[in-house]
Amino acid sequence: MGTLRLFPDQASTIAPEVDHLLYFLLAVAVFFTLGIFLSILYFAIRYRRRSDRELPHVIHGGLTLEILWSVIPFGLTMVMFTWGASVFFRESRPPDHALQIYVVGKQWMWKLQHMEGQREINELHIPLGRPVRLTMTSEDVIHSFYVPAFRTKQDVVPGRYSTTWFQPTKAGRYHLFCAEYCGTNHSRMIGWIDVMEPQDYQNWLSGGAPQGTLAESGQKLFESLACVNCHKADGTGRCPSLVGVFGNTVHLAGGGTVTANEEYIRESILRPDAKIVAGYQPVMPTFQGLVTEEGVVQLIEYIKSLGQKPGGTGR
Amino acid sequence: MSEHVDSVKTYALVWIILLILTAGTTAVAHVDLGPFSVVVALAIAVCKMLLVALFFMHVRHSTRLTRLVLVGGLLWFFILLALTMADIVTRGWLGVPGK
Amino acid sequence: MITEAVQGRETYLNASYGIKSWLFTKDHKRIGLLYLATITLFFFLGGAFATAIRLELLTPQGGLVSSDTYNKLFTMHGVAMIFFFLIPSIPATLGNFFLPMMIGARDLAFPRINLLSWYLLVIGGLFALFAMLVGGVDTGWTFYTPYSTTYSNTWVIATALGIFVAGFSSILTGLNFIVTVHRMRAPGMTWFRLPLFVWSHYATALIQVLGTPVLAVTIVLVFCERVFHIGIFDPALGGDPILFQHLFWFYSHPAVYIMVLPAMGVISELVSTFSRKPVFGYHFVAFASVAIAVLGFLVWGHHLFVSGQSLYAGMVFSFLSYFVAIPSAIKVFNWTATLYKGSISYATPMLYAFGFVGLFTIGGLTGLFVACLGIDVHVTDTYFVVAHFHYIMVGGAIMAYLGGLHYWWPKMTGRMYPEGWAKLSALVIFLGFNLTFFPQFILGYLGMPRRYHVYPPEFQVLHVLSTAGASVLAAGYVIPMAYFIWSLRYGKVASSNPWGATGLEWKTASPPPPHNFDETPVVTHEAYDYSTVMGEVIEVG
Amino acid sequence: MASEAHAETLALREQFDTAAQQKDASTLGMWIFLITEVMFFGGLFLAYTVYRSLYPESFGLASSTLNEIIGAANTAVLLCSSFTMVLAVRAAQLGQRRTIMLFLVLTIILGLAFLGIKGFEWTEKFHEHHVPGPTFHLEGTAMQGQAQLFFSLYFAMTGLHALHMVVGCGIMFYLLWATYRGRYSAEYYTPVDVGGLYWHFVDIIWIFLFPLLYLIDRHLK
Repeated sequence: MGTLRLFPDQASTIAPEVDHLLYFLLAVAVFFTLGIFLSILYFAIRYRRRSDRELPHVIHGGLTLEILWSVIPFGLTMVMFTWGASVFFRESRPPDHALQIYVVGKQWMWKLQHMEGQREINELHIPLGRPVRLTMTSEDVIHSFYVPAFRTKQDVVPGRYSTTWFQPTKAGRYHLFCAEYCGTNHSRMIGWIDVMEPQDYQNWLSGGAPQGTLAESGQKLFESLACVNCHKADGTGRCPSLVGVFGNTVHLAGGGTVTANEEYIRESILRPDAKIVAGYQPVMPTFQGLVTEEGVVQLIEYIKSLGQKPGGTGR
Repeated sequence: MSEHVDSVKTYALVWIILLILTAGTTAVAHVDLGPFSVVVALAIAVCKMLLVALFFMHVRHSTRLTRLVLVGGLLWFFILLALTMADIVTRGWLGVPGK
Repeated sequence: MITEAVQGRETYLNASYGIKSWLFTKDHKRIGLLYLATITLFFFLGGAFATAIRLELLTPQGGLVSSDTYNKLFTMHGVAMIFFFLIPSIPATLGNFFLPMMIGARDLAFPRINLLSWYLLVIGGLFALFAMLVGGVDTGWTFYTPYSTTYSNTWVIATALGIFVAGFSSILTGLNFIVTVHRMRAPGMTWFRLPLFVWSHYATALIQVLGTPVLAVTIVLVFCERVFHIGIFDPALGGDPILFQHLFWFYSHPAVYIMVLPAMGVISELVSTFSRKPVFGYHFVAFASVAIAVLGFLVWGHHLFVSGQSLYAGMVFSFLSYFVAIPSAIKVFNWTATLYKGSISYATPMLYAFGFVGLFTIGGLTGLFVACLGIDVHVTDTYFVVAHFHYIMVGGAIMAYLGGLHYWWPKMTGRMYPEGWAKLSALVIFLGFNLTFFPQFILGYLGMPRRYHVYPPEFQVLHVLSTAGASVLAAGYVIPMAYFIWSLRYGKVASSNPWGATGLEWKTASPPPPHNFDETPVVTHEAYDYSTVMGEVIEVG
Repeated sequence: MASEAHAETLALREQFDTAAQQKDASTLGMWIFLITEVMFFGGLFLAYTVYRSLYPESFGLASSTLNEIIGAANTAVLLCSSFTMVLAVRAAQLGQRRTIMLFLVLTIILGLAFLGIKGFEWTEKFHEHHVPGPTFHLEGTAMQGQAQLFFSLYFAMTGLHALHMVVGCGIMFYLLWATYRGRYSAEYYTPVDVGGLYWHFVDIIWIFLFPLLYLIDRHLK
C-alpha cells in the first residue's frame, strides 16, 4: 500500500496560484461549515424539547438578517469568481516564446512530438523553467490531458485543435492522466511528464535519433503525398503556393477571408473543399484516411517553416 | 363562465392574412436583402405565430397565467439558444493559439 | 397486515383488494406506493453496482473485474441511481402522496396521467434493466459523443430509450404537479399559506417540464447518429461533439435541482415540525426554491470549462453559477435560524434533517470550488467532483428522502417505525457517508481522475478508507429497509398526528381515507401555526 | 336544462369541485404540455442554428434544393386546417354537433393532405440521393458532410413534425367519434378546445420550419 499523501506536488508556475485560490475557498468553506455545524449543535442542545407541551414563541423572520446573509455570501462569491477567472485567463493564454509540443490522443495512448523530431509515447520530456505549449487533437473520442502537479487539464477533442500550456518549476517525474472517459482502457491511458534540468534536456534531445525535425518530416510527407506537384512554391501550380501562407489572411472564393492558422491548414488537408482560396478550383482530393493526425501536424510545421523569413526565429 | 365566441368573419380575416403572409415570405425570399433576409423571414414567422396564438388559440381572451406560460416557454428556448450560441460565436475570439 | 389496525374504517389501503386494484388505481396515494416499490428496487440495484465499484477500488491493480466490466458498473450505477431513483425519488413518492393532501385536494388534477407516468417509468426501467442484463452499457451516465455514438459497442440505444421513456414519466409528473398547485388548492389555501414542501415541488415541476424535453430530443439525436450515422455529433462529418454536451447539461444540470429541491422541501417540513416553529423567513425560503429552479437553467456550461468551450462562455457560466449559491445559502441559514428558541425534538426525521443541513452545506460549499474557473480546471473529472455531487445527492437528497420517509411513514401505513433502530441507522448512515466520501475530496485534489479502473498506488490508502465507509453506509441502508417492512405488521399503531405537525395531511386519519378528507378542508391559518394543533401548552422561547 | 346539468355532472371527474375548475385545469395542462413541446423542438432548432452559423454556404446551397413552392403550398394547407379547426371549436362553443363534425372532417382531410405532400417531397429526396446515409450526394459542393448535416436536420425536424401531425390526426378522429356519440355540448367541449390548441401548436412549429428550411438564403441560388 502506497504512502498516504494529502496534497499534490506543486510543479508549475500556475500551481501555487491555484493553491492560493484553494486556500481562500477552503477558509470560506471551513468558516461557514463550522458556523452551521456549531450553531445547529448549540441550538439543538440549548433549545431541546423538555416537555411535550412546549410551544415556542413565533418568530417569522428578520429582513436585516436575510439581507446580511444574502449580501455577504454574494460578495465572497464575486471575489471567488474574479480571482478564479483571472487565474483561468492566464492558464488559457500561452506566452509567445513557448516551446511547441504536438499531442495526439487516441484510444488508449498519448503520442507526443517535439519540434526537433523526437516522438514519444505516454512520456514527455521537457526542460525546467521554459513555458511549454501543447497543441492537441484526438484521432477518435474525446480525451483530456491532465497533469495534476501542474494543475493543468484540457480536453482533447477530435476534429479540432485545443491548446494548453504550463511552465514547470521543479524537476521530477509527474503523472499524466487522461481525465475524460474514453473507453475500455481509459485508466491505462496514463503516462509521465519528465521535467529535466535544461542541460539534461539538451542531452536527451541530442541522445535520441530522430529522422530530422518535425518540419523536415513534414517536407518528406509533402513530397511523398505528391502535394508538391500542385502546390508549387513559385505559384505556377494548379493550387496556391504555400510559401508565407501561415499566419496570414487568405482570401476565399465567394468572398470572405480566413486566417491561416493550424486549424485552417488541418481542415484544408482533411476537407480541402471546405474553404477554397479565391482564384483556384476545388481540385484537391481529401487526405482523410491517407494521413494520420501526426502526419497533419508534420505538414503544418513544414508549411509554417515555409513562412519563416530567412534568418528569422519563427513567429 | 363567460366564453368568448369570436365571429367567423374574424377567423376568416386572420386566415386570409396568414395566407398572404405565407405568399409574401416566399416571394421576399428571392430578393437579396443581405443579412436581413433572415430577419424578415423570422419576423414574418413571428407575426404568423402571434396571429395563430392570439386568435386561433384564444390567447387574447385567456388568463394572465396562460400568457405567462407561453412567454415563459419561449424565454426558456431563448436561454438555451443564447447561452449555447455564446459559446459557438466566441470560440474564435482568442485568435490563433499562442499568437 | 396494516388493515388490522384500522378495522372498521375505510382507508385507501383497504378500499379495494387484489393486484388489479393496484395496477389500475388512480389514487395518488397508491401510485405513490407503486413508485416507492419501483425506485427502492432501483436504489438497491444501483447500490449493488456501487458496492462492486468500491470493492474493485480496494486495490490499485484492478484485479476483481475487467476494465470493461468496471466501466459498465459505474455507468449502470449512474443510470440506475440518477434516472430511475433520484429523479423520481421524492417527487414521485412523497410528492405524489402528500402534495394533494397538503393543499387539501382529493387527488392530483390528472389521476390517469399520474398512473400513466408510473407505467412509463416502469417501461423505461425495463428497457434499462434489459440493457443491463444482456450486456450492459459502458458510456458513463453522461453519454458523451462521439464515444457513445460511434465507438462504444455496448447497449447504448436500449439504455437511452429507457431514459427517454422515463423522461416522459418525469415530465408528466411535473405537469400534473403544476396544474394541481394552480387549480386544486382548498378554499383559503393561498399561495403564501402553502407548506414549503409544496413550493419546492412546484419549483421542481418547472424544471421537469422545461428541461426534460431537451434531454429527450438529445437522445433522439444520439439515436439517429448511432443508427443512421447522420453526423450531428461526428466531427468527421462536420458535427460538433461539444454541442451534445451543451444539450445534455442543459437538462442534466437542472436535473440536480430536480433531486435536491424536493429534498429541501422535506427538510423545511421536518425542521419546522421538530422545532415546533414556523420556518424562519418563510417567503425567502419559498422564493429561494423558485430562484434555484430558474437560475439552475443558466449555469450548465460550468460542466464544460475544459471541454473546449470558449473562454468567454466559460466566464459567463462561472459568473452565473455563483448566483445559485445565494438562494441555497439563504435556505441553509433560514433552517438554522428556525432552530433558534425552538422546542427541538430529536426524533429520527429531525436527525436526518440535521444530517441533511450539514452535508448539504459541505456539498454546496464545495460547489463554489468547482464553479471557480481556476480551481475547476484542476478538479473537474476527478474524485473531487465525485465527492461534491455525492454530498449533494446522497448526503442531501437521500438523507432528506429517508427523513421524509420516516416522518410520513405513520401517515402512509398507519404504523410507527421502531425509534431506537431508526436513530441507530441514521447515525450509521451519517458516519458511513462521511467516511466514504470525505476522503474522495482529498483524492480529487491529489489528481485521482474519475472513472479509473486501475490507479497509481499512492491513492490506495484513501480508496481503502472510502471503501470501508461504503460498507458502513450499505449496512446503514439495509437496516431501515428491514424495520420498515417489520413495522408494517408489528409497528405501533400511529395516531393521525403523531408529531404534532400542522400540515393538512395530519388533519386526516392515518392511513388516510380513499379521498383524503371526509370533507374538503377550509384553510384559515398560515402554514406552521402550531397553536392550532396543541391543547394545553407551556410557552417557551 | 336538466339533461344538460346531467351531462355536466357526468363529465366532471371526482377530483374536481366544479366544471370550471376542470376546464381550467385541462387547458392549463395542455398549455404546459405545449411548452414541453417548445423545448423538445427547441433542441432541434438550436442544432439548426449552431450548424447554420458554422456552415452558412453549405446550408444555403442545400436549402435551395428544396422546392419552396411545394413548401409554401403545404404551409397554406396547414393554415387552412387551422382555420377549419378553429371553426370546429367555435361550433363546439355553440353546441352545433353536426358543424363540429363537418369541420373536424375537413381538418383531418387537410392534415392528411399535408402529410401526403410531405411524403411526396421525401420520396423525391430518396430519388435525388438527398437522404443522409452512404448514398447521400448533393450536386455542386464537395462539402458533403456539411450538406448532409442540413438534410439530417431537415429530416429530423420535418419527421418529428409529421409524427406530431399523425398524432394530431389521431386526436381528431377521436374527437370526431366522441362528437358523433354526443359527448360534447355547449357546456362541455373541453377536449375539442384542448385538441384545437395542440393542432394550432403543430401548425406554429411548421410556420417556423418553413422559412428556416426552405427560404433562408434562397436568393443566393
